[in-house]
Amino acid sequence: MTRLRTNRSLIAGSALLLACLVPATLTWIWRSGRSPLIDIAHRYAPISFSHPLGTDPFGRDIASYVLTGAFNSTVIAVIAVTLATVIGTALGLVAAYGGVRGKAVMSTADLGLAFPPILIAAMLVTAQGASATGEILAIALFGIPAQIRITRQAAHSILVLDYIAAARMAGLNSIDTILRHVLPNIAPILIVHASTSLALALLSEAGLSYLGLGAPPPQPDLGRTLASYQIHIFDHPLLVAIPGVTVMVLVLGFNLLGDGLRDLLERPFNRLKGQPS
Amino acid sequence: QTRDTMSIGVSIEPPGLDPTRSPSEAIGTITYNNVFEGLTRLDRDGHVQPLLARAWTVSDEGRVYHFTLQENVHFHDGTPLTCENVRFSLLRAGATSSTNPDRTFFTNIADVSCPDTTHADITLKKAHGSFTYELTWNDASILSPSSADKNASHPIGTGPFLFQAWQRGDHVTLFRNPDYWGKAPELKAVTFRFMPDPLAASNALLAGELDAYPSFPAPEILGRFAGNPNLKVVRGTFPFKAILALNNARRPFNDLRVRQALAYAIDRKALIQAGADGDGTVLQSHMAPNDPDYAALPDRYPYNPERARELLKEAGIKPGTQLTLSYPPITYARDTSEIVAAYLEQVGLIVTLQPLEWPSWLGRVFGQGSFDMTVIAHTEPHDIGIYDRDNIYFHYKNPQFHELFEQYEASDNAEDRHRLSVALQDRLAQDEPNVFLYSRPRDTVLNRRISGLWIDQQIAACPMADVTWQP
Amino acid sequence: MSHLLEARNIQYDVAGRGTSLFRPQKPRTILQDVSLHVDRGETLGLIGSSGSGKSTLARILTGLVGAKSGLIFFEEQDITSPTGTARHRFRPHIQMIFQDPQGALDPRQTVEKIVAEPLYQTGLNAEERNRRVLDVLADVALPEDAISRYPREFSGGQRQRIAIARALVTRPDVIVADEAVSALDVSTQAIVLNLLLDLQERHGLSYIFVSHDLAVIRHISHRIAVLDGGRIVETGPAADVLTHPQHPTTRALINASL
Amino acid sequence: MTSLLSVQNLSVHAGSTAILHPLSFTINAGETVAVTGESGSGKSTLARTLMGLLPDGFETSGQALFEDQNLISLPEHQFRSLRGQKIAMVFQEPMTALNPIRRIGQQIGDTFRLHTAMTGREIKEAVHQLLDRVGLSRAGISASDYPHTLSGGQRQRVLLAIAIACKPALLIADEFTTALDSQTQAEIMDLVQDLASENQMAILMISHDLGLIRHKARHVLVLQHGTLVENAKTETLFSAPQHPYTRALLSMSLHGVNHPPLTRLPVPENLASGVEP
Amino acid sequence: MMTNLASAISGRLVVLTVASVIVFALLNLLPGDPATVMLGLDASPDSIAALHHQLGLDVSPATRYVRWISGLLHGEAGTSYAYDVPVRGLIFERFQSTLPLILLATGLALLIGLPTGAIAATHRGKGLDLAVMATLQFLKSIPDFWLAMMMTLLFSLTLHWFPAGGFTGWNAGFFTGLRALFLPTVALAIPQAAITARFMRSSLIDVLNQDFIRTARAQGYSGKGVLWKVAIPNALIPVLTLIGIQLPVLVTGAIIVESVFNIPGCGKLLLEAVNQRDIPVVQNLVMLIVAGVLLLNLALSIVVRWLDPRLAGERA
Ligand SMILES: Nc1ncnc2c1ncn2[C@@H]1O[C@H](COP(=O)(O)OP(=O)(O)OP(=O)(O)O)[C@@H](O)[C@H]1O
Ligand SMILES: Nc1ncnc2c1ncn2[C@@H]1O[C@H](COP(=O)(O)OP(=O)(O)OP(=O)(O)O)[C@@H](O)[C@H]1O
Ligand SMILES: [Mg+2]
Ligand SMILES: [Mg+2]
Repeated sequence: MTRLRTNRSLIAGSALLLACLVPATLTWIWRSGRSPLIDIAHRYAPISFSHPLGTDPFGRDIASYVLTGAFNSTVIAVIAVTLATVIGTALGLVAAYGGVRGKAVMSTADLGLAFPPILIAAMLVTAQGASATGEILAIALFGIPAQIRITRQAAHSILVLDYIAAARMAGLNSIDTILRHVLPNIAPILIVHASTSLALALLSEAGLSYLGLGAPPPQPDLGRTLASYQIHIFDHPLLVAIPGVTVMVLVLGFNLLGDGLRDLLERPFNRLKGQPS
Repeated sequence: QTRDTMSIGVSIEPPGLDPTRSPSEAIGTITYNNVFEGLTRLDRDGHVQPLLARAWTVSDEGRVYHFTLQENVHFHDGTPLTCENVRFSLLRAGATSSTNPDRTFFTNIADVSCPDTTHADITLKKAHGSFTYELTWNDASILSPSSADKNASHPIGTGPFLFQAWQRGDHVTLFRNPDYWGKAPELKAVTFRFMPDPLAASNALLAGELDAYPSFPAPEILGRFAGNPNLKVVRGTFPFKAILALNNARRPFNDLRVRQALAYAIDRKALIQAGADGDGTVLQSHMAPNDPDYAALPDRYPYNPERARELLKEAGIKPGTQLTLSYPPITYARDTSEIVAAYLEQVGLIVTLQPLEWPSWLGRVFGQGSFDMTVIAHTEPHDIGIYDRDNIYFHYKNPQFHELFEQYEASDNAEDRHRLSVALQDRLAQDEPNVFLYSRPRDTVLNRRISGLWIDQQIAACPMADVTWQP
Repeated sequence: MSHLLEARNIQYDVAGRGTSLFRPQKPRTILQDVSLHVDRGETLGLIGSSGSGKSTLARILTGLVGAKSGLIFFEEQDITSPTGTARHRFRPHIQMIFQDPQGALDPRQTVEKIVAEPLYQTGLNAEERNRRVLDVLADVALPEDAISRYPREFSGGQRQRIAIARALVTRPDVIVADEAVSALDVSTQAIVLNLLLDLQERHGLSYIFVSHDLAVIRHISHRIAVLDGGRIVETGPAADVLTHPQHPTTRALINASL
Repeated sequence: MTSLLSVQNLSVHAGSTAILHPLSFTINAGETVAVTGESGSGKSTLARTLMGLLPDGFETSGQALFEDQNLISLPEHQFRSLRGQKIAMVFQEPMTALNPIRRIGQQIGDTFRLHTAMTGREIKEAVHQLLDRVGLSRAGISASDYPHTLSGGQRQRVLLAIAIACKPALLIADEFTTALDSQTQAEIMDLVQDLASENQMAILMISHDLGLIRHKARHVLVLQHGTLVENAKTETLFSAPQHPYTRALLSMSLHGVNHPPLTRLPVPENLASGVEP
Repeated sequence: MMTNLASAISGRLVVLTVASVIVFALLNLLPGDPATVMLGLDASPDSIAALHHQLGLDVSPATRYVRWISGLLHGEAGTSYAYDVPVRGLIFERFQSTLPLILLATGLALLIGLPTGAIAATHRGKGLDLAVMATLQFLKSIPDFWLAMMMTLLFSLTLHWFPAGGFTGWNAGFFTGLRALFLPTVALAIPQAAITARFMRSSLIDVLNQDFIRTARAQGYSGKGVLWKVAIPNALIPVLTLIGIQLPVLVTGAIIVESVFNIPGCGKLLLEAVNQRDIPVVQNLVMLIVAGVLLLNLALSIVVRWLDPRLAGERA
């Protein structure tokens, strides 16, 4: 029964993501990464064959605008999470080994956790101007402390096990031990965390760009799209509904994928207790 | 029964309420002729009228002004108005330590002398034809030395309304001045509520939480008020001039052909479609249609991308040239920039959009003049003179324009001034230092029973003394 | 007289645990002035009540933990520092078997990888390594096809044998076994004990064998050391210690045993 | 003499796999019965069946008559009043069987609170006596200590105190001395035996320590792969084991037979591979 | 020798000090001069210099930093450039909406999240659990600002149950204030409730699988008794820790929701102050938020420590 549910989460998550990201990527490739054309003469065009969802106040095709936005938002989230995962994991492993360096890392993580991501974003954006880089940095800077904590906790529970002692007896140095024993054994946790982080990162991305702290136009992204369409909530409710639902579908997809992966990857081996779901 | 309070929506919260410290339009909206009064005032048609100065004469070839002050005027804290207040206020505005936004204007005042408490004689360094016009500005308000330094948080003037409270982030409340020297206002209290989000503002209007919203910022949702029995939308004018400012000191904008090409490349009617929902005027020069001196010049640069490409080719600009378009954080600037970028892309230019928030825009673009292109609307009335400034951010310099402007400034004959003003506009239209985009009307949403509210904007102001509820 | 492995005056402290937010912490002495040795082909049984410091001592001897003071020698060479070059050089000669066969094997590695791990430092080529692994698996009576399987596919006894294979693959001289058979049921326990005895006979291995099961200790030890409260309170030939215990702790332990 | 517990054809299934094949035995008041067998043979399952604490998905059939009540079909609310009062159990794992966030005194006191109308003060007094009784007061352990500050043997004694608080008629002890040194083990056994003789308490003792069984049990049950292969009086079993598995067990045990030190133990051919089901 | 509490507090003070340096440095790196921002387009260099002097911007950054910190130590947070009123009063005024918003949202999230998670855990694997989990997963995926927009659309514009935005303070009456904060609170609380519920569920399932649950059952506890007296207190420990980690996320959510609902709270103040280079407001507000988060974290870890005796001795 649990197996069935496992597969359900995984299947539903992947299906949602595929349904969203495949057309998004195709649109992106088809338009070679450019924003859909502005065509003032055809603003608010109704639903038609060439505009499956109609056009927006600038005459852009809503479908391809939102899909390109979905692609861009996802790319930003993926880069940010990759950064956070790589840096956070490395630092988390240092922290797990303890010592002065480990303590320093943990204090830094505490500091990072005390700064809400929006503060980082607001400051970076004012300093740098709105840019994708600033946004990625803000999301990653918030993700790193969390990643450090997760990694440290996970690595810690591996490092006390006797096979780590055995590896030391075998003469492995700490880097080899990490590469051969710690990382493979905490990988499922990291993978699951990465997919839930992706969901969170997408939400942050949408929130930041909604506030105007995200990447600048003309490249569409979901939060800014929502912000600029929100005024039409009465006269053209679809304009607000479509990007909102797209964010939700993507986030839900990553969340479900995370659930599914957790069951798939963690079940056969010892599950570490106390991992957040 | 008739109501005696009113709440007015404004789109931005002022940074303090002291007009001598900040040029923010929001300060004017709240305080101009409500809390503060100057020697003169602008009426709703844009004409100069006496206010604290009952009358005046000019002597010494326009260099000395003799003002007679209103009597029995008291500041809200009870101090009586005397010539000393005029002297204090005007000299303070021009002092070296002054933070007045228009300090250069006040430095032209050589001295203010007080023959008695109700007369003030102002001596200028240089004759200035529009002196009494500029005295109508909010930053020329007459203040009391005892309260001047605290005006930002607790403004005290001589106006018909007393400052009552400021819930920061939400509203400012003004209360009727029971001891007002002039005609007492009918409204007992006026609340200015800060509602930057047009959607929230429209909700509040529909819900009756707001009675009026002058200068409603989103023409695209005015349709929501159409069927409402309580509300109406009134269309007025204001000196709104949206331009695509170009850095004339930088290549390739120092080449007239390039500037012309940009003008040809942009379909300005489409911009009005998107930016003002179709209702606006394509500008040919730096003057809004509501200006008495406005000249309806011929459209020199109708939309013609072919011609634009040719001109660019002539100027040696290769397709794929990269340009940066910076813009401040306002809806019209963002939307217009995005569309302009799309049009320029069609003639082979690649435009990077650079959103800046106000401080950066002011610092980088306006202050240092370091930018390629920027979209901005100038909303000051009658400001063609900025094209003659030395340090103007778009770095326009033209001897012919300068000469014309000198003549214009020196002249005090109304006809000559008009003729010269048209010539100035035409000069700019030929030079196209910036691409003049469009002007748009000013929409006020208000309760049908309100009367007396300013519909046209002559100056950033919302005088409430004459506003009443009709039964 | 030279011993194969010798520990002299080992002392070990830990930072004690404060019991509340407000109370300060005080250090605890776990081992005090512990000296012991083992010779080639000999088994030293280490007994003592729960918490007396047996596991800690085992970890210090194998260089997993550094002692606070004291010295450790392997064939007269000082290998006290757990990170020193001498310790590194002699690592392959001193191996350990852990109590819990489950936790001692990386669940994500095949038996081959697990067993070959100590060989990567030895400079053997892949073929030689493979040969050694197969040899040692045969030694511990595991089938050849075990090499490509994962620990979870084995029973507790088999897992313990995998762990022993790993300890043996470098052809060590001393094996420190910490409660190596305590977690096993009687039949599995017997199989593992037989294996240890076999290997000692064939390769002249030495064991330091930690256990609280006196029957097991009696069965496998030549000499016995008794640890109590972090001190060695008695050592001697197995038969002597078990039949004529001198120290009250030893006596109590033996009397209580059935 | 009527038996305290009479088990008839008791079997346990988890889904389609049989964990315990139908088995029958009886325990009289005051009697100690030992259960032995290799790991995974179903010993703990038997104990948990008698406690009515099998995990979800386990099905039982047969009969287990305890003081005229059939434990197999007893409704939960009736069973609840038996547990802790009439039937008590000490679990296999001392390290994890205590609630980490409550003081040991409170946990012992709970047994009284659940089954008697004693006042707080009486309970406090009783807890104190119990701690004395299991030898914890002597070791400086008080009712206000938390489990994590206790050693394994000490925790086991707390568990025992919880179990015997209400002087149950049947005590089920699952390998409760495995992790202890011989001295502590002996103390605990003595205590349990005293209780048994004082209160006519019956003990179902699960162990693979044949030495212990030989000395303490009146009767022995031998389980193999869920089947009761031998059910005999202790003397009979050790002198004349019937089943080949029992014989194999005895031959290998270091406790039963006096094997000469440093010699191989005889391992029956069918067990030599060490492969477990 | 230092006690644990002292070291926990001093550790956080160090973090706070580092944070203050970072905030100060970042603000000083920002382009755009506060004086230019305030005086606007036509300001003369003289006026700007005058204002610089007035604002105390004409001294070195190090001096300014020292002035700021020593001011703070004397309980003096300076004067807002933009509003020309003491920063302390300004922030205090804004906290009247932000603090209730965060507290109410946290309370609501716990009130919904904990029981939901507990119910799902006790019915794990059953239909109810699956339904609850699916719903939570769904709620967790809604962007809070979008939820806020949708709720305004439904509850204030269509049904007219609640005001569409704004918050006029508590003077207008407690219930008026509460009504104004209702929708923002719900928008903020729902995703948090979903996160809390999912975490509570997995934590409780973990605990229910522990051996000591069996001990309690064998002792005679009923299923319900075990749940309330044994399982839930244990399960709450990691949930409280999670709440500590989620705090910054909650603060971010509050800032966004304030902006959607046009509530004059700290979030709006902060974003505006950044835009106006109102440095005294930004630096003090950021420090206050960071200090608040740290303080709440410390409080939570003390509570956790009080709940969980095993942690005594570890760094708080
Ligand atoms: N890191 C540590 N911090 C605090 N105390 C420790 C630490 N490591 C070990 N101890 C303590 O040191 C003592 C000895 O521990 P050790 O594990 O060596 O005992 P042992 O003799 O192996 O006991 P057992 O038979 O129960 O395995 C114990 O009291 C233990 O609590
Ligand atoms: N939840 C479960 N689902 C399915 N099978 C189970 C479950 N729990 C235990 N088993 C199986 O039931 C059998 C008996 O287990 P049990 O714990 O009773 O053995 P045991 O005799 O107590 O072993 P040990 O000596 O290792 O404690 C084992 O084969 C085990 O794999
Ligand atoms: Mg040990
Ligand atoms: Mg068992």
